[in-house]
Amino acid sequence: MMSRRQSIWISHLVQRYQFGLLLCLFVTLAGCSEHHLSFLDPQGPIAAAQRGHYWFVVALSMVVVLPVIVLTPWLVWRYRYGGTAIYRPHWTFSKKMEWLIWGMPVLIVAVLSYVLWTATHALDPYQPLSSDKEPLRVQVVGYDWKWLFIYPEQGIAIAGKLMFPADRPLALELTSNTVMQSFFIPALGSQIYAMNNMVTKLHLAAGAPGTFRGQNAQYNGKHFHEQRFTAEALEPYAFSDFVEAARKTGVPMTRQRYEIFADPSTLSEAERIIDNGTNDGLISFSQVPEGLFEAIVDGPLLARALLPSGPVAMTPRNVSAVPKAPAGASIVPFKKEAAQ
Amino acid sequence: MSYFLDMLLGRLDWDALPFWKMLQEPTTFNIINGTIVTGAASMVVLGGLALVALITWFGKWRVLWSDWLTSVDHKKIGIMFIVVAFVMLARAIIEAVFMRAQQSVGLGGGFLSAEHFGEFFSTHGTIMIFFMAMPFLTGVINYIMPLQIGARDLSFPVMNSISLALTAAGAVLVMVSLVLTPFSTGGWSGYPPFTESPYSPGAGVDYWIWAVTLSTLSSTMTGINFAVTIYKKRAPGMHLMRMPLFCWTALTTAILMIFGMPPLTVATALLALDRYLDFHFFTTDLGGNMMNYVNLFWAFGHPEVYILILPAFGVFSEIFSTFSGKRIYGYKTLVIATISIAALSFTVWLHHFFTMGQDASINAVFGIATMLIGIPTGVKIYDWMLTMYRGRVRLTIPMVYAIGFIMLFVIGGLTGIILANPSIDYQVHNTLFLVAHFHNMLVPGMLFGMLAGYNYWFPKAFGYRLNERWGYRAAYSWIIGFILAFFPLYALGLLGMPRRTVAFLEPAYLPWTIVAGIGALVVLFALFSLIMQLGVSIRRRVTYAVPIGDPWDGFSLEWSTSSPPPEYNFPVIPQIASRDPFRSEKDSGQAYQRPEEYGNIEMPANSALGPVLAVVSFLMTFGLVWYMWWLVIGSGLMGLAALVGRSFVRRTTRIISADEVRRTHESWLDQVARAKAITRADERDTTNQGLAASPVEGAVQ
Amino acid sequence: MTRHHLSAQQENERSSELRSYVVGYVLALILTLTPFALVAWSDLSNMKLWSVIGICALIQIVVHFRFFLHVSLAKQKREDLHLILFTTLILVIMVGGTLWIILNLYTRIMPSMLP
Amino acid sequence: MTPTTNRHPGINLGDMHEEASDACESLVFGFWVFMMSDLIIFALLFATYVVMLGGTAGGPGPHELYEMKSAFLETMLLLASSFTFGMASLALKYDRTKGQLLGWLVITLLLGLAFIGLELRDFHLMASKDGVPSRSGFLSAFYALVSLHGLHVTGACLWMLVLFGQMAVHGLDTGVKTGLLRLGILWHFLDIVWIGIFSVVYLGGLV
Ligand code: HEA
Ligand code: HEA
Ligand code: CUA
Ligand SMILES: [Cu+2]
Repeated sequence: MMSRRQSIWISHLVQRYQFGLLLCLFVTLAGCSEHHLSFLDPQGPIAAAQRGHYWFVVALSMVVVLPVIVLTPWLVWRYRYGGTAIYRPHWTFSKKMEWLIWGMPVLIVAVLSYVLWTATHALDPYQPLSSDKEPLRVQVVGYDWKWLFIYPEQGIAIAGKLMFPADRPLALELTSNTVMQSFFIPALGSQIYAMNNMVTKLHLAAGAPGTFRGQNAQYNGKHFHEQRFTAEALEPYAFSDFVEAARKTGVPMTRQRYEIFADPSTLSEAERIIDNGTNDGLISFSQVPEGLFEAIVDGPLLARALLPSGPVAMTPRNVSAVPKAPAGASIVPFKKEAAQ
Repeated sequence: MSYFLDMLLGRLDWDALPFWKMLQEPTTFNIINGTIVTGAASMVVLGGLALVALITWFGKWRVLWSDWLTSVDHKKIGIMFIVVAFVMLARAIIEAVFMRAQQSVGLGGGFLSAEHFGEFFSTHGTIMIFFMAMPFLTGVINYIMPLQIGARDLSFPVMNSISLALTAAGAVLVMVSLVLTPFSTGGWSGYPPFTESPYSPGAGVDYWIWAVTLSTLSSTMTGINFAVTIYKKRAPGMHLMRMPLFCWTALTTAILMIFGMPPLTVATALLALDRYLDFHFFTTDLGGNMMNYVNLFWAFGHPEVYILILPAFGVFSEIFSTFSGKRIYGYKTLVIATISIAALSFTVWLHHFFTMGQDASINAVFGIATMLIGIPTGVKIYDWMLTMYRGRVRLTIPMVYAIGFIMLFVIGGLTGIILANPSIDYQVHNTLFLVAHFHNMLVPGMLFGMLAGYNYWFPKAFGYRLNERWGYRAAYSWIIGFILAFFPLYALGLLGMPRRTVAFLEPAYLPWTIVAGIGALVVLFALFSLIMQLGVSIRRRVTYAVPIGDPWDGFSLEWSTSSPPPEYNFPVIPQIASRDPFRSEKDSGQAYQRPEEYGNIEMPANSALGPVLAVVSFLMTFGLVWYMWWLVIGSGLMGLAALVGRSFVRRTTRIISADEVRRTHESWLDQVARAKAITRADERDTTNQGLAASPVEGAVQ
Repeated sequence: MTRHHLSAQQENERSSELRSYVVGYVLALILTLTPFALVAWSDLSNMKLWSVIGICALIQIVVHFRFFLHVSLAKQKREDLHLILFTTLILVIMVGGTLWIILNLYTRIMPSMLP
Repeated sequence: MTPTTNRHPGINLGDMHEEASDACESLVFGFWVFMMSDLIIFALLFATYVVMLGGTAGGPGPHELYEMKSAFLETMLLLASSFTFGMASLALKYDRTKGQLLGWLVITLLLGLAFIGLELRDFHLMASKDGVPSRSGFLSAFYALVSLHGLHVTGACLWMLVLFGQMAVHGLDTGVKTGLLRLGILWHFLDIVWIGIFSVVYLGGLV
């Protein structure tokens, strides 16, 4: 497996710090966002191992790639027309050369294949991470064009942010309520598809508290580029504070709210209606019934049936502002001109 | 009345007009976008009208019909394929430049609407692959391969014309989608369920399905035609192992077409069944699932990318050998490598969906299979380098492309190897890193290959060389433009920027997208240079003329005929005794011999079936897109009638008399006798009439 | 003016080709009737039945190739054989790969679809 | 042509039909290549069918829908038609008159039409049991596979009619002969695909 030690060793090999700094330089020049964007600036063990593997492959391939880049111009010059180098128009084969040009790539590919095999198994997203702490279970549902994070053990759900304690691994189960999506937090690790009626799994962890950019990476329509979120690794106490707060101040998950949320819209559109327009890029739901995720996986009707009927927004003022979802809206989720 | 209109027009209505939305809701944003699209649409319409007007003005309809459209001559069909590619290319490039322009101002907004951006990457990808790259390479193989194996035409000339017809119909369908909008926003891969009716209800995806289907059918027929020709029509003595490498790549490409296209046919057909007849293959509500689509699409998609690259490899093999004044190094190795690449390409398709959730072992197996392709590819690269080794390298325009190719392609290959590692792919899949990878293969690989081949064989096809100055400008700006336009995308991908993003919020991306935008402008200049090159060359065609037909001191048979070659290619089918037959003839002073006797030559006669089927298949698919069922049925019956009618025709050939052949050939031989042989030093000079000095005179030294 | 115009060699060829069709037909009948009969009347376990069906089908395909399409390893042109073998290879890769991939995906992410 | 090598798959016309035999070498080979490409399409539909077996979505499955008897009859019809087409090929090769050839071809055509009729009856019965393609993924896959085969048989029958027409106009000329040879290959090929269908779809489902 690609152990931590190994990956650090590899990274030294390719001057990890220099590149990291360079990257930071660019990020800073361009007005550093506080979100970590890339696995080259890894914030967790998976991403770190991936970076190690990445540089390892780059470095090893250089053995066969660099000669091409260096020797080609040299050959062109050395054997230029009008030059004086030896000319052998009928020389077309050499056993020695044959060994070299087959042997080198074969060797490199053999080594790469070995590493590939071990790394693929070690970094299999289904593989739980070893840790002395219980992982935090979060269930992720993709909608057009936002994500919902359900915390089954806490009975809450949030959209717009993925909060988790930095000292516990994350065990994610993913599905999509709509078309295929790809859940992706580069600074933490792998992306994986989320698909309707199916459940994929992903295990991630952060090394320390911090915020990381997350997104959908699989095109799903016109607000695709807005389907982003912030992943936040919190200090343990901060996480329990967050859960408390969500339970208290979150809007209760009702059928009506759920339907509004599930309709095609961006997060801020949904937030305006459901969350009283707090405009903090976050909707938190309390009173999320057990088994909501499983119901969503099994079919939209089941999910709806599970949820209690109730008001859409907190105050009657907003209720009137809510457009009536037409009957059958869920069967044709994309109205031709969905909310601008 | 309205019922009648509904029948007549199907679901076509005012909304389909590109400026309709702008008129309904004239916001600035809508006006900008409406204007862009309307401008494009008017260019299509006006361009079409102008073309018709010009042809009428010059009274060329008859010539067009009898010399071109109904012609089944492989050379003319080849040229027409390339013309289609060129027209489509113009559109796809403009879209590419728009995308790059949008992203270089895309921090938090930009000028393009998300829908239009979606249509842009979808049409750009679809056109580049199916209506630029495929017709281009099909055209080149069409023209060159029969000449290289010493044949007079393909095995099935009429089917060849039908292939062209279907591709052309598909291309027209894509063009029409600019005027009667919209096109799909599902990308060139068209993944459901996004492309299913609930999520993409309009005509867009249907345009995509039918355009791609036409292209697929065309390529399947092309593949069959090429493969049979190579197996059955080689000149006597031309064993497989004596074929030029370009023919080997043509053969493997043909085989990939034959076996690689069916999965796409199935995928799009099932998607069409879902959309039209309410089947449930890829919607999850009633027991379908989209994973099988993804699987089928890439079972096509991966062989497809090797369809695109292999002919380019073939071109480069010819070019490296010719311009190094040296026989190709490691012919057998290259053949084996080509075959291995083709075979392996069927075993790796899963690498396009490592992130779907399957077992780690499956990912690893396919990942390793993918990396294996690096071995034969590397061998080819080294073989080309060893061809230059101890040669006499002439840095002509094709050679500049070849050098650019070899150095850039290895970088693309390296990033391919990176992507082949599932655990890394989890990070760069669906990002611009991937986009950079495949443009890195497609532009320096397939496109440079075709451009190099275009510069290399143009004198063969038209009888005069291309202008050098604009040619070099184009080649160098291609290389620089490519680097500027696509290397930043690697960085952006590593920074986690997803592909197909119209706008972004990370300031960190901006410097890179701006550089990429500048690169796109350089590429645009390269395109401009290409057009100038062509224009200047046409004007000076007399000065650049190479009627003798061997401007580069070539190795293979196509250089042994006049430029342009006669319709029947060879007055007498040559007898082949070695690899590089023309080289051997020249070396032994046997070139340009007078044949002992001439015979009548039987050539396939013109046929209107191709153009008829082009019209019919366009109308049929157009009807399908807009639900005009009467049109579908009507044109379907017409097509059937045409095919059945044709099957009753028995006089399908015409005879060119021995006298005529003799007259043409002898007058060319006289020209050869009068022409001045040149050494390679004068190759790029106007004294080059296409006759190479014999090696005894130190032609290459 | 029919048969008596045939040379002896052609007569030979004719009867051998006729034999080929007849033999092929009989073999194909047997290979069809067996699985049908077993499915209809026997009470073998499912697994066994499936294997019998599969084996009979494979043999019957070979029979059709050999006796109806006259494809034989010894007499065929090289390109015909290349083609058939290559097709078989691609078929195995594509069908096998598809089943492997999709069924594995079902077990991991969509158990409801397992047959 | 030496009798020991085949110029192409299917029956070889040999030196009694020199012109047709020469023309066939490329024509039949090309058609055969096309068949192989088509075979990949069928193979992928088979694979699709198998992976969709679980997608009945609560609708009817193989046991409710398939009928062993008609599957058996259809198999027998196709198999017999393959044999009769073989006889037609022999008549084409060795008899110089059209009589026998036409006789065998007409029998083949009738068998083919009977097959199509029976298959349509199957579909009709299935539809009456809610077995329509829009009912479930499983049924979609069933119809795509089986009716594609059916469409091929229909196409083959039409082609035979066209060839009859050509025979009427041109007699038994090279064009007709090469057409018949290719049609023969298609016919046997469809029988091979049907082996897959009755084994995988019908018998496999009815087990
Ligand atoms: C052969 C294929 C091909 C080629 C050549 C190109 C060329 C280019 N492509 Fe593209 N591209 C694709 C295939 C190709 N592309 C595909 C498949 C996609 C994915 C679509 C999807 O997401 O589904 C894509 C997507 C894609 C994107 C979307 C990225 C995203 O997802 O965010 C962008 C964005 O800028 C882009 C840019 C460009 C640019 C600037 C070029 C420039 O290099 C273009 C300039 C090209 C030329 C100027 C052509 C040169 C001229 C000739 C060959 C003619 C000469 C001939 C004669 C004179 C006879 N491409
Ligand atoms: C002409 C087109 C072309 C070519 C030739 C290639 C060649 C290769 N491609 Fe690429 N690829 C595409 C076009 C192409 N690709 C496209 C269009 C897509 C994306 C489509 C989409 O999603 O829209 C894609 C996507 C793609 C993916 C999917 C990534 C993802 O979706 O996440 C992968 C993953 O493995 C991959 C790998 C490779 C590899 C390993 C090669 C190899 O063949 C490369 C081999 C070459 C070398 C390795 C360099 C030369 C060799 C040496 C110098 C010596 C030896 C080297 C070693 C031993 C390492 N490609
Ligand atoms: Cu800023 Cu890392
Ligand atoms: Cu690939």
